Amino acid sequence: MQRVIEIIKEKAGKLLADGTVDRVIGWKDGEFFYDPTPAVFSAGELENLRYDSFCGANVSKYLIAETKKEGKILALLKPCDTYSFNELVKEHRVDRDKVYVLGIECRGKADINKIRDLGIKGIESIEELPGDELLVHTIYGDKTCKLNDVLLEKCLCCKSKTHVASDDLALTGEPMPEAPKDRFAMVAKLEMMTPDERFEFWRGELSRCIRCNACRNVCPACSCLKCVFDNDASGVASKANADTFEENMFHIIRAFHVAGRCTDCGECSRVCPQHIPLHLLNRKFIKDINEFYGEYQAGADTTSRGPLTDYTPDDVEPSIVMKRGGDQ
Amino acid sequence: MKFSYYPGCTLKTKAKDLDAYGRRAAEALGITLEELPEWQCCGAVYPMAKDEIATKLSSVRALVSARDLGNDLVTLCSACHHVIKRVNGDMQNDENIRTKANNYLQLETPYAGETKVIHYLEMLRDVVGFDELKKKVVNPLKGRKIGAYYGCMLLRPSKEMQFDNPENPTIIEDFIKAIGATPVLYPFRNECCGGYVTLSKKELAQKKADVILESAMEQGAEELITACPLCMYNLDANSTAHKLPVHYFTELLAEALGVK
Amino acid sequence: MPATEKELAETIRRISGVDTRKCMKCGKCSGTCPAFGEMDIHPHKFVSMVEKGEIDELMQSKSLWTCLSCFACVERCPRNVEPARLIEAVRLAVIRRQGENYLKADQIPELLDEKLPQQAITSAFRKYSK
Amino acid sequence: MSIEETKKEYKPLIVAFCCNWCSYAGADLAGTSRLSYPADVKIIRVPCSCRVNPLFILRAFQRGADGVIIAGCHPGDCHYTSGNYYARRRMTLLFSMLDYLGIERARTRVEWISAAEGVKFSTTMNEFAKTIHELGENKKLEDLRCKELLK
Amino acid sequence: MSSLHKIGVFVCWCGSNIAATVDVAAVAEAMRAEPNVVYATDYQYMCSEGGQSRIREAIKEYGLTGVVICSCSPRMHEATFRKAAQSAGLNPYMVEIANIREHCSWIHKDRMDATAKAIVLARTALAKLNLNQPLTAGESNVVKRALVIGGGIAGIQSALDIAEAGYEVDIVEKTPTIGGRMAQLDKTFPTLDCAACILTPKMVDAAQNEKITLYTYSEMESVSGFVGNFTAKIRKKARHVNEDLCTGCGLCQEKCPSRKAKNEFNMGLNTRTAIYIPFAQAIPNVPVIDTEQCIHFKTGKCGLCQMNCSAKAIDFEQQDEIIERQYGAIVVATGFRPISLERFDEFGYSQNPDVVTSLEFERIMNAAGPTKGQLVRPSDGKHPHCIVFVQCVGSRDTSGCGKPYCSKICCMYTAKHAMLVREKYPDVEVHVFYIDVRTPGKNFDEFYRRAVEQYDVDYIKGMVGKVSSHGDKLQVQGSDLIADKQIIIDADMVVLAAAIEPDPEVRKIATMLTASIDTNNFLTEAHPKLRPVESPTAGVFLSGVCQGPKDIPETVAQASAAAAKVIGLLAKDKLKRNPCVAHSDEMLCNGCSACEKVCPYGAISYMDKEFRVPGPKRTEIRRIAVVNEAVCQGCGACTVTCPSGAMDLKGFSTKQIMAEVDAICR
Repeated sequence: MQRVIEIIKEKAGKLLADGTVDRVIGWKDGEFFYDPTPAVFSAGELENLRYDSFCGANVSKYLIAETKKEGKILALLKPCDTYSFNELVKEHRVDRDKVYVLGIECRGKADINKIRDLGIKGIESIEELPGDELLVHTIYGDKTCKLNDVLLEKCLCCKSKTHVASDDLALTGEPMPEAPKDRFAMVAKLEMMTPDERFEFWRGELSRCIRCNACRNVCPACSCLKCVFDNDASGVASKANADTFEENMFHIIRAFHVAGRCTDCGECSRVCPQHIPLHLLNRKFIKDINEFYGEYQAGADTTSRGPLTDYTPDDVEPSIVMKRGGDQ
Repeated sequence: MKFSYYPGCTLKTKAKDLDAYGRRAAEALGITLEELPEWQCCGAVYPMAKDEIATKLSSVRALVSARDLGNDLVTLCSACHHVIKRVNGDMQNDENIRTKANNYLQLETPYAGETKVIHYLEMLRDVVGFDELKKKVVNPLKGRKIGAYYGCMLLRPSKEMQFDNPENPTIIEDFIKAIGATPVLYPFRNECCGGYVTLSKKELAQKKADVILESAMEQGAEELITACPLCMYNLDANSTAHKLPVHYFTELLAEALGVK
Repeated sequence: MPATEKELAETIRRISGVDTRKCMKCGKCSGTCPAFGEMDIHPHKFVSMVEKGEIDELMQSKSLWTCLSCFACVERCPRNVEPARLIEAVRLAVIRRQGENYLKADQIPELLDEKLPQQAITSAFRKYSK
Repeated sequence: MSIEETKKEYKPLIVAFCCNWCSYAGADLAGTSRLSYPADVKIIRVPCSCRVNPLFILRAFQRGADGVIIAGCHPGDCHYTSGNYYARRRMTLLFSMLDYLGIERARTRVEWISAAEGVKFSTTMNEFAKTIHELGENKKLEDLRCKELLK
Repeated sequence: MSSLHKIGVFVCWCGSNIAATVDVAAVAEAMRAEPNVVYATDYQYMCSEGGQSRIREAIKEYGLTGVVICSCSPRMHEATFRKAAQSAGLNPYMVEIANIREHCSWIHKDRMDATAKAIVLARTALAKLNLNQPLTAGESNVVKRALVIGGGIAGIQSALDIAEAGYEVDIVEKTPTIGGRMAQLDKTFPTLDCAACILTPKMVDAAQNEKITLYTYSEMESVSGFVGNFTAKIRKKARHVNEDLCTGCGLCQEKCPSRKAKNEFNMGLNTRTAIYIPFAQAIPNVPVIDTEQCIHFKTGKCGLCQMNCSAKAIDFEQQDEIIERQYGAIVVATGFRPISLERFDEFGYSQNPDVVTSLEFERIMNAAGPTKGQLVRPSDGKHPHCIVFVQCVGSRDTSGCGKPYCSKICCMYTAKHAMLVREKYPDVEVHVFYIDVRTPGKNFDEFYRRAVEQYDVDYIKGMVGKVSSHGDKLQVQGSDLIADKQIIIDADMVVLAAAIEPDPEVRKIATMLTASIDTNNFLTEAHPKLRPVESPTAGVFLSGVCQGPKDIPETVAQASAAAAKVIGLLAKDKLKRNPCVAHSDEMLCNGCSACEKVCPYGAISYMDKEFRVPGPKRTEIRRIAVVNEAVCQGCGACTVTCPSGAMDLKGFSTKQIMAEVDAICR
């Protein structure tokens, strides 16, 4: 059977050759073998294109800048990336006509930290074996592990194996791995805690924030030309956290600004160097939105109104917050 | 279709007919009525006072038992229906009663009015459908002029009972049409027969029953049907001047379905 | 010590759950009541007397034992006042007192006849005895 | 007792955002009707409850507010037809998030108060001030630098 | 904070209203110490001419760039102080009010607390003012034409008055004729003059007035725009009769074989043809084809009307027409209808034809009605000997079946009916059940008393519990509260005074106009006492029962009042716009469309604009939001939905509100 990367290269090659597109956005090697970075390729550069279990990065945000340029670009989008893509199209941030979407197969992406957590030390490189197994070359010899045991947090709760936007697909036809776990389990667990316990939890997490802005930079919904937190005129500009309050402020407002638009792609948590589970903020909004206003998946289409730019006369009252959960 | 079924005390004794015909007819219509295990008397009157909790518990037990079986609950006697339906409403809407009743009962899963309570007639209308019923009639009661006697318990208070238009109900008339007979409308079909004072103020009950019978006869009814044993008693045994045959509606239903 | 009339009125309002102030004195309850002729204090007046706190007189009233609990007044009241609930509350205030049962067990046998359904007995006891 | 002295007992700081058309007028009516509520409540006039940005609420807490209440026209009565509907969604989600972060839920509140509801305005503010008084000082969402400035 | 500001603070005593609780001198003193404040004073009545002149003088003397007034609510005197500032050469939007009366002195008792709070409020106003920008209210033109929605007596009167002042008016009426409910009435209280005699001349006036255009059989499709500049789309439904050709001869009606449709004008008491003129004096006197009844439309056959029409006016092919027009002002006069009685079956309305509503009774009594004015029972055409009237059917009803309000007109028309019956038919016994008889109005109580004293109408204080048929009689069971009795009357007819409710169409129209509506579907006035004929939405005025229950004289008075307001508006050539509108910073805008989605006015549109960018390409095209300042009403919904903060609201900017928050929390 053909591997996905071969199918992708074959299709990309053809599209470049026949002039449908003039460049391709995908991944190339990064500084370490486990952090391939998004990159744009022209015809003849495709040998550097890489796609494997470490290509978790979502390239859709790069299309904002790419579609400002001349010509058409081939975007390699995993199923979850297509949701972000749709949302960007809906918000007029990406010009759909300038993108050829190749929906590519995804079997879940690996988290290097989880491989390390398995006790595998001195990792030098990793190879993919059939049956979703990883062969890890270490300085102590070769080890294997199951891809399923080392999935990224976002892949544990994979929302779909289907591409919601695509012009063509690159699939091997091999059956897809098992369905995800309940993505709201942790949110629900937090909700069950006492307010003081929750406060301690978040204090512990958010106080680690170093305001590197990685979450903001990677987030496909955080695509403002200039963020309010960078805008001196906004009255809330701040570059670094000088007080615990600002960590709260930044993350609450950031989550609020993407509420109803966040596709739950999980990139914020993936890139956080401090391992703050930022996705739990976004998922709280998603869970509340689903409960209060009906199920809504941002990016499922390019036309529906987001829940915060919509209403019904019978919406729940804010006092519902007082009624839910246990006593204070 | 399967339902939990609450017959009530009187249907086990003086009103055996109401029960027996009801069961036979249901069977003929392909409906399984499963009698609730260990049901208790509903108390026969709905306790209106907000501080009456214990008197509501037997109804709550029946409701819980139906919930645990995963069934809707069908009742047949008007009084039982009235009591159980309203107690269920309290369990849904009155926090004080709900909390206290649950405290008494110490259930594994607290009860908050989840069971749907429907009267046999509602089952005929909403589950079977009168059109369907009509198709299953083998012995249409042609030419019989029947007055429907609703009484109070099924209809009022309409906000809680949600049974039919309380002032101009049609469900029993529709039923009469379905079994092939002719319904006779008369204005006193939803007036009280004096039920609750039958024992203590016999003459008052008699007076009320007579007014109803008079009204029905004037409009040309030749017989009456009812769903309530107490109404049956008042209209039949307790009336003085005017005599009209009074039947339980299930009897005519069984007759029409050929299972009497 | 027996409750004062004022305390009684408070109890009646509490256990009935009725806000008598909503009554606009239209008299539809009395226009509706099928037992009107048998009552000494008619439904509209009953409501008004609870409002004024004249409970002692109501506790002596024949109306307590002639109300049919048919809910016609409840159904037709344009103000949701529910007179039947008030009557029941006063009736309870009477029979909850020691020795004040309206119907006593030894009275029953003479009242029975062969066809009388037991719900008549049960309900009479529920309504008139504690 | 001087103004300085009275400051020593705990006086909560409550910021009320009132929409111009209903709730601000409701507050005026409370005034005209002499319906009192604690002086701890300070009102900011906004055109509509939908003008209230979560940033304002967080800013108030940052600067030492102990409670924030947003008052607008009743749903269906918005002067701008739909502003309060958007505000309702935004505030529901924001309050839920603050609760999720462990902030006391009772510190934030939304009330719909019409221009005719002077009584409701005063009752609401009395109740809210009482709640905040019982909750005590806002410690979870404060900015210590701002507190320092106060001293 | 701009240090160029020179700000004056003026603290008003409002007599003792403020000064009794707030130490006004202390407030001025405290403000004097604030940065940028160059002048602070207190005065007894700032709103008086003396107070205003102090403001003007201080502006000139100290070269003030902004003014804080600590006084009553800005809803009271903001406009006054802005004008004063403007007359001294200051931009009116450089004035901020600290509300130290309604929000302070009137609600606090402790002088210390109140003074401390007043100082905070003053500082808050100052903090905002420091960030104020001078704003200039733009101007917009006023279209010199008014739209009246509803062609009943309210709409007709408003239109006539507006036309009288020389302005063009269009009336949109959904039924085939103007005239409304009043046309259905027989006599009018308390004078008993015939409704048609006083109404039809007005209908003719409206039709003949060259300034008035009638759109009958027409409905509102949409309204956009704002005061002075509304754009309305009107759907002129196909009548299938050419209005220009039709002579109103009525031959088509005579020939029409389809005669089973319920006659709406006669409240369904008789039938009409498929092609019909609602009543003899209808205006326009042009029939309309009811396509649901017409045999031609149902089967393609017939066409008798067309064959018989010598004017060739019948046009089966006619289509709905959409008319789009600009208006400066809109009057809503959508009227009322009696409520449905389906939830009052105890009165037997649906079960017995001899139980009728008062409006049906009106038609029965009318000489042009279904019985030619003969008082007979609908069931058997027999003359009744006993009639029972029941008042308050569904009015003052909080049970959920009816309406919580008093319908206001029923007491009087019931007295009228009772009196008319007794006068024309002295043999008829008349009883009226009432809860209260409410007759405030000139000659109203006298009228009611005449019914009792002169015409022997039996008024019974009590309510009917049940109406049941008993032989060919109606047994009316009710209470007589004065006698403390339950009574039974064997009547031949029962007349129910059904509550009235706003025409249900009004909800749709209110939504179109963004005019507010109360829980009973009555339109809300801008102020219940002082602005009773204006809607809170500028440029929309209220006429008749759409605002609340009214009788004819009140309706006409209100209609003229609304017309006066319209005339006042149309007389202006230009209107000042609210300058506190949204504005998008194009350098920050992402073009994401979120603001457009939440804007209730459609004031935001998008454009592609070329921007200079660093790098070799030098420019790029970006999609940016643009606010139409003439349409924006300044709610601010867009400002919060905008994640980048590009969208802001003038006069209530993010920074200003933040500064207020900071000042309060200082």
